Amino acid sequence: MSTAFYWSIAGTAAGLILVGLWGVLTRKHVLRIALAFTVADTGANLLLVWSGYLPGRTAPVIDGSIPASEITSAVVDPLPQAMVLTSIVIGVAVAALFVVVGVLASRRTGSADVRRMKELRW
Amino acid sequence: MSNTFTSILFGLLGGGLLLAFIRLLKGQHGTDRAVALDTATLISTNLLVFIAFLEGRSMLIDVAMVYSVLSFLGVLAIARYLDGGLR
Amino acid sequence: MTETLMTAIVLTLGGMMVAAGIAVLFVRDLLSAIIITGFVSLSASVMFLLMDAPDVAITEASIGAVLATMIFLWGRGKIGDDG
Amino acid sequence: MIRTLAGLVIVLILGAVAAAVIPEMQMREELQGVGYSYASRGMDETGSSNLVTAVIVAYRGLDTLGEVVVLFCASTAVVLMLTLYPIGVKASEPSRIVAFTAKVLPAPIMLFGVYFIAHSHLSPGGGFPGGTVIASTFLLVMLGSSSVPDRNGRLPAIESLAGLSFGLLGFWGIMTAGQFLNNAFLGTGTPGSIISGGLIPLISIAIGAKVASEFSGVFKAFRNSGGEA
Repeated sequence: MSTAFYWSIAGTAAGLILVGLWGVLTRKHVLRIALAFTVADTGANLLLVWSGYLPGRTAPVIDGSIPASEITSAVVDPLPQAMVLTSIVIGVAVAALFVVVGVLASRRTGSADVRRMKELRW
Repeated sequence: MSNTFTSILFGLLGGGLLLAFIRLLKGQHGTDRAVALDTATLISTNLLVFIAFLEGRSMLIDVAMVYSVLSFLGVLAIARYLDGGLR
Repeated sequence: MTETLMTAIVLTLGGMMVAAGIAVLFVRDLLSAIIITGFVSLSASVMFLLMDAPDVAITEASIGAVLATMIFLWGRGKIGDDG
Repeated sequence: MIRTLAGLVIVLILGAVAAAVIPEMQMREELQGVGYSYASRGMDETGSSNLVTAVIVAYRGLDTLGEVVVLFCASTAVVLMLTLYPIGVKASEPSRIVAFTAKVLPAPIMLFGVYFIAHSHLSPGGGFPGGTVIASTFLLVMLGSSSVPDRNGRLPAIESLAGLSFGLLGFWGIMTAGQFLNNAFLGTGTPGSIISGGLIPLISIAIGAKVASEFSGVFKAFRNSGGEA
């Protein structure tokens, strides 16, 4: 039963990554692309946390409810959670940079359409 | 007894969340969607407390507390935006 | 019993998240797209708690509910809906 | 149309790759490798009940320092661009509900943030969530006013002081225990009490101040980017 729980989380994460990638590839409005990027970011974070999840265990915070001798058989992997915690904060900083660059470029070209931002091409 | 209780609780929470989500997708105007988001966050706060209850760890209630306060703040930001400020 | 409930919660939330992710791309109004992105990230917070990651859930809730929404609202106020 | 179809084809190919790769990650039953080592020794070595905070601050403290530098670069770029190319703002007067909320609510929310930072080694939370919660407090204050008081220099001062203290606390470990960001030299205390975990609460305070001041600086730049209308 817990396998269905386990794999449906992975399916959600992969679905979010693919949807966000599709949006980044096909949309035209700068902010719409930034929103799709945020959705893909959320999916990537979900997939990372999922990779450290062990079914039937509890959160890696040790209080009275976990006996000190059985920690290694009671908690999930703390390492992916620590990585994702920093990744989320970086993600929103990158999104802010994305939005500011998009706003400045669209004010220069007079349109929010990315196909008209020829100065940003390389 | 306990099983019936949790099943009914989950049925109510999931049904409410689904209804709010349908309004979030269908809503004609931005205000409809903002109200739907507010409802959905309110129900998800209850869902978080429910999960903490199922796991049996009171520590997880911290998440529900900060979620409720900050979701109100986010809806307030959207409302201030709809009001015409912040341009 | 508990596992059945958890699976049902995850299936509901996951379906809603992917549907909302598609709706972000196709909804006409940009303000609605921003609000729906907020919904995606708040459901992600619930899902992080289901995976026993309370720290990540708190961070995602505070970022997704307030900071990211505010940044995108600012950007929409400067650009507008065209294009 | 061509773009949509081409994007769909690329995404479908990548989806096929994901469907082939992800099931290879088989469900684990036991902790392995680094995760096992952190879980088995983490509480004794660092004195922190929250293993995630122990990994972020103590075991991978150097990575966190680099991550804070990345955050600093991003927020500096935002502030710099908005200063060089001013956009102009016009904020209206807030309604009575928003103005009242912005007077009453900041103190409790700030208390939440301080609680998350101060209890980073005991309960879920830590420097990053606490910092973002405090930054949203500043955002609430900005929402409730039509103009932001412009006290130059205070926010960057807090930001650089926090970054500097992170580095200095790391070097303190080199001086006394011969290891960068060694946190055991202060004594780890009893896990579960508020004074425990050695250096972890101090570094959490530094990270929280850094994150909070950086995001507040970004929002202040959003609000105060000068120029005509």
